[in-house]
Amino acid sequence: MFRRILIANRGEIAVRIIRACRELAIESVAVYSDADARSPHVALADRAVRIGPAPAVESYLSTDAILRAARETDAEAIHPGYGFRAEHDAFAAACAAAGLVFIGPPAEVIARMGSKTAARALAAQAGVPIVPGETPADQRDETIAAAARRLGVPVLIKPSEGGGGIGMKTVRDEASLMPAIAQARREAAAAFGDGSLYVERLIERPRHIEIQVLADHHGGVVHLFERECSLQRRHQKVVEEAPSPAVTPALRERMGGAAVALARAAGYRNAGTVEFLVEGSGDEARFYFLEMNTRLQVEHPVTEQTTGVDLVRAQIAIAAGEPLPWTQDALQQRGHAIEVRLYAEDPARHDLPQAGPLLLYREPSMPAVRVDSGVAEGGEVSVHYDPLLAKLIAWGETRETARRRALAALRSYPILGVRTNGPFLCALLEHPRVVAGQLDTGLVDAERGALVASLSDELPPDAIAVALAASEPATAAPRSDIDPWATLRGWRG
Amino acid sequence: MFRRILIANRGEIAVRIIRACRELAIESVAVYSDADARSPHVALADRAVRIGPAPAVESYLSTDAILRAARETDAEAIHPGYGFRAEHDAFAAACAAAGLVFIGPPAEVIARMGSKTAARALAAQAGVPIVPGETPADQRDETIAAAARRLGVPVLIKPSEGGGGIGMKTVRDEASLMPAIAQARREAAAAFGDGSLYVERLIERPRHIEIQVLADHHGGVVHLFERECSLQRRHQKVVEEAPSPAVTPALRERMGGAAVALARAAGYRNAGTVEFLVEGSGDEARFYFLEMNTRLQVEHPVTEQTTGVDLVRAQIAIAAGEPLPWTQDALQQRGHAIEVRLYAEDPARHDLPQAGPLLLYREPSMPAVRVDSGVAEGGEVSVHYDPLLAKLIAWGETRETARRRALAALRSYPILGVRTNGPFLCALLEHPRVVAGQLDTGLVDAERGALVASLSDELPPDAIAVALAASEPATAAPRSDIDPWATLRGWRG
Amino acid sequence: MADGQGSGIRDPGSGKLDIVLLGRGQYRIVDGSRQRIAYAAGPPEARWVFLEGRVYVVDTVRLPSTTLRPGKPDTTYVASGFPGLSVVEGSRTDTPARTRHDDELALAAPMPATVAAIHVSPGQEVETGDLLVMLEAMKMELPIRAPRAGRVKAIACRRGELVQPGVQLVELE
Amino acid sequence: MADGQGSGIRDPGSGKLDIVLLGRGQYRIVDGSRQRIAYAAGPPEARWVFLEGRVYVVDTVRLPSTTLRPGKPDTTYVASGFPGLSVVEGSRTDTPARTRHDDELALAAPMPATVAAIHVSPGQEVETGDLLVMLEAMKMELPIRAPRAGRVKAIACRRGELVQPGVQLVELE
Repeated sequence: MFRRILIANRGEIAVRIIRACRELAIESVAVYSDADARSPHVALADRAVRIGPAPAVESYLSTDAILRAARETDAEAIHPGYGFRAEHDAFAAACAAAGLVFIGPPAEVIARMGSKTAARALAAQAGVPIVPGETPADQRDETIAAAARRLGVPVLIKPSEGGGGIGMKTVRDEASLMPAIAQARREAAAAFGDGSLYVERLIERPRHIEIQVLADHHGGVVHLFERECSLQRRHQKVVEEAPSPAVTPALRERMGGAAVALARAAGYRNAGTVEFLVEGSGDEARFYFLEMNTRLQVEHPVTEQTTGVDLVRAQIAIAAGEPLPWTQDALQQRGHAIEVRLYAEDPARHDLPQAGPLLLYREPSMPAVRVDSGVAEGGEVSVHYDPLLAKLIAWGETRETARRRALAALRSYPILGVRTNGPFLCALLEHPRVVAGQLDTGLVDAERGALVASLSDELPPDAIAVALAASEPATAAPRSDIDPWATLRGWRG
Repeated sequence: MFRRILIANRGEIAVRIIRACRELAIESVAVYSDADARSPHVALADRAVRIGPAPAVESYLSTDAILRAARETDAEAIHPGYGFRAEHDAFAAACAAAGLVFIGPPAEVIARMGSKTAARALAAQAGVPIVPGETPADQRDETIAAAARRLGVPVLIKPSEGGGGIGMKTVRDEASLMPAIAQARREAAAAFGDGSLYVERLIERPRHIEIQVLADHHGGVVHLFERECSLQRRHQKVVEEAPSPAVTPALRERMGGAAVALARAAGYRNAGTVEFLVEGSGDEARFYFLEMNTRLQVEHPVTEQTTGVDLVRAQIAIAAGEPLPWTQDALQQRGHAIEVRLYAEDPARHDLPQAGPLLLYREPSMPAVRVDSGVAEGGEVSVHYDPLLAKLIAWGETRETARRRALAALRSYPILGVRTNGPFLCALLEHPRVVAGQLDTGLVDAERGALVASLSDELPPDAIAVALAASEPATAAPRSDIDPWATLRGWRG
Repeated sequence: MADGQGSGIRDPGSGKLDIVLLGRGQYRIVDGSRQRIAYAAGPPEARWVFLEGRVYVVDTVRLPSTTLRPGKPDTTYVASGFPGLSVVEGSRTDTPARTRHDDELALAAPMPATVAAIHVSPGQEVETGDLLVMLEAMKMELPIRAPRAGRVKAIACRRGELVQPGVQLVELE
Repeated sequence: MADGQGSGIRDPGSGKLDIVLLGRGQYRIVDGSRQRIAYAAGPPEARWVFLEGRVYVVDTVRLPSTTLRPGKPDTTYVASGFPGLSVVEGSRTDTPARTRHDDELALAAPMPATVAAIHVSPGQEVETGDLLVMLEAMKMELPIRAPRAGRVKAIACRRGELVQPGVQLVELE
């Protein structure tokens, strides 16, 4: 086992990995930019190394700075978390070249699965269903249109490069085809500097369901069942759960088998996720390969809470060369877990990311509720990075119990000083289709207007009364909005 | 299902039950004495009713005050928690007479199992092994000695009434018999006002292992496997775990079967625990009925974390007349859970209970760690009640993972202002016999001297430096030891 | 709205609302025998309040003159410790003290950001929700969308420009 | 004890200990590239410190005169912000600043309590750990045991009496 691991990340995932290291008696090394000098991940690690100024490109994205920190602290391995350099094959290769173990798959596997075309080809080879579609080599508008007509409307036109839903167009009749192609190309060129387009059959009201896999260095590959992540806003997941309300045992076995077959075909190692679009539900549902994420997912805790497997610990053990300790038959789902992602963003203003001080921040502590966070009261949410503050994961014997627990916990989770999507998540968890488990990837965007409207009541008298009580001079002493740093600048070392 | 439940308790267990009610959309009513007006259980409930002054006998033990509160708030059921009136048959009967559902077994079952003699007789009838012993009707010293000689040394002489280990004497040779009887009688008379003695065969270095049972009103009875509670100091449990390192599948089945047989013989309803002394380990171990606790146990979370069953929710559902939702076969243990009890007490001074302000109190928040607590920073630990502050429960795929997690969590759990057994628990969790799972009920008392000695180091320089840093005038603003109440007396309503 | 109606959490005839400080920023609202927990923090002109999963930002400096007035004891809720100050039950039509949702702000950058792309030209007609400008602050894309239908009057930023929060980027007419 | 030895958490040659306030009562101790988190609260004469699962009560009023002195930079650890004040590495023999464990106190009530039973008489010989007096504070039994072997000189309480903390209940000779 490793003696010391450097964590090339920040926020909640860095904290999560530090905790896993501590339990394994492995020393943890945090890295931080100037903007994060006082962040929880820096305080919690056994060592912390400054790697640059606030811009990620000069700190968390800088391979040089990270490898230098690893050398300085004599680290043996690097855990990349998710985001930043986690799916960057050149970073994995640089780690290997520097004699460091990259806790993830080999660089060539990252590269192959990172190319949509290569990943689709490999999936097709491995017998995994894919959504019919292509990136025409000849990129003239007429050729794109011809490809779309061959697939048959409705189709999806999207940039070959980039993501986040930008430039993606749905075409439901052939007459709209040419204008949609032109507009998609303009948006793709503006956003990504590349106007190449891809056409694909549109799966109507699909569910997003993914399979977690683990592969060791001894030929062992298992899957840890599914997570449903259909609740997305503009292609970003906000609520995830396991198991999926749409997946039957037979479908689970087929999807799990497909994911394992793909992982084997790819020569996969460590933890990875095979994402599928699912049409319909039950035994008859059809599923199509979407992409493979060659890293730990944000939503990994719902798998941990239902399978009992610690995925970060498993990643470290696999990277250290240990064989998987379970066969497929030994793994089981128990109960139901729901994760909600708490973002610093304003749902009333198109989810614009928010920055500001965490004047008050108290995590709920209750049975069967887990909070993975990377912030603390008195801290600052900066403009520099992803606005994810924390993830709240509720487990229950049934989906309904987990849902009620998540709601009860959100209502005991005050975050003041920056707007968050907490109130929106409460409203979403009470939406009749969410209650019933009738999910698809369009649900949040379709219902967001109604959900946001339900949040913009006038101020209740109780809130006014509390606001006034807090403002009385007599309460000055316990006020929590005083900046503790301001008073300390004189003496801090 | 009930619309409103009154919780006739305080502290962490009242908080636990309030949370269960909230998830079930049942209104919760807290009761409190003057000493608890600002306690977390009072703040968390939907309603709170003052039931009397600080002394428990005039508040939490007062059947009249509790029933009056239930009437005033229109509660339909009463959850007694543990302690106070939880095993008081007259209280259960008074609830029933007042038309309130008592969330627990019927009064006559509490009465029967509360009598050591009746419970032993019932166990024997049900085919459950008991430790050979008797309370001689003729209580003269000579008759007691004769009974002891019939059983054969080593024997245990103990008061028929009372508990907590007071007046209990171990006799290893017949010569010591008469002086031990005399001393036991003096101590029993002084402590309980009754000098009656009971003699019993001594089980050497036993383990304390108990079986959780649930029985509904429709003939359904299941067990939820075992908890090992051998780590006790002077007969009070401090660390509990599930499963027991000593229990094999065959032994588990025999013990579970015995517990279910006893519950059926007793006409048991709701949650209960059958305690056993276990001699040896593995398939060949022998177990003896000790007593049945007719209520929720302090250590119920280790069962919840390993079986996935919410015992408080199950108690409420059973009381509402619902049938058990599982068969015995559907229940399974997964992984390992360890609970440590955090008491306000000073291990260096014979565990004397401590009272004082919680100047600083921060609960750890990490995956697979649960904290059930009834206190908050700024609160006061009073002299009036049990000094249990909180329970920390760590789960892991293996016992060793759970143990390391419990340790990591205790090291991230600062409690300042009153001494607690936290440091002692850390030392105990690192004791070689605890690491190896070689437990018996004498371990803590035998090792306490060495464990306490390991804690009385001199002050490390880091602690001095932090103490001085905190005392600098520049840090006055963030000091947490200011009494927020003092500044508020002028305006609070 | 009759006494005891409204949010449905009040005892008829009580009329008294006690606010008790529990700990830093944590308050208990006691209304007869019923109660709930709330949290508050922030300066008087933007006091943040958390109440049962909802967040409100209250300007307590301007509040008393607009929404608070001495009330009759049988129809108002008196916050203890503020004698002479009563909170009148709000209604949908006469509540100037709203949380700060200002649609105009939707046309300004929410934080320091770079203009990644401009998707409209002066004179162009836009529908509610149309993408006008794409900003970028480090990893995040911040779309600026039309808060209402209209015609683009002017564009007040350039591609690549670093814009400051609160500065309007597009004018609609 | 050589520099860098001892607790085994220090970089040789560093010698500087930075204490950084993270939040209310929470501190980061930075020692070269290594670090740990500590918590502190309480008045100067009884400052509570939590460090890796251990709790210390430090009298910072009396501390400087007994355990702190200016140190040579290469052999001492300097807490930043306290120029001229250095913390000398302690050892088992020369550390007067101990946590407050006073065995004498073992013969006094730890809190207001009622005397439930007296188990010894004047003149009686007792062994370490023998039960002398049983106190009761509500539900709890508080045994007062002999902190050392000796002979009971006097008993300073009566059965049923309410005793105050700190008052010695039994005298041993």
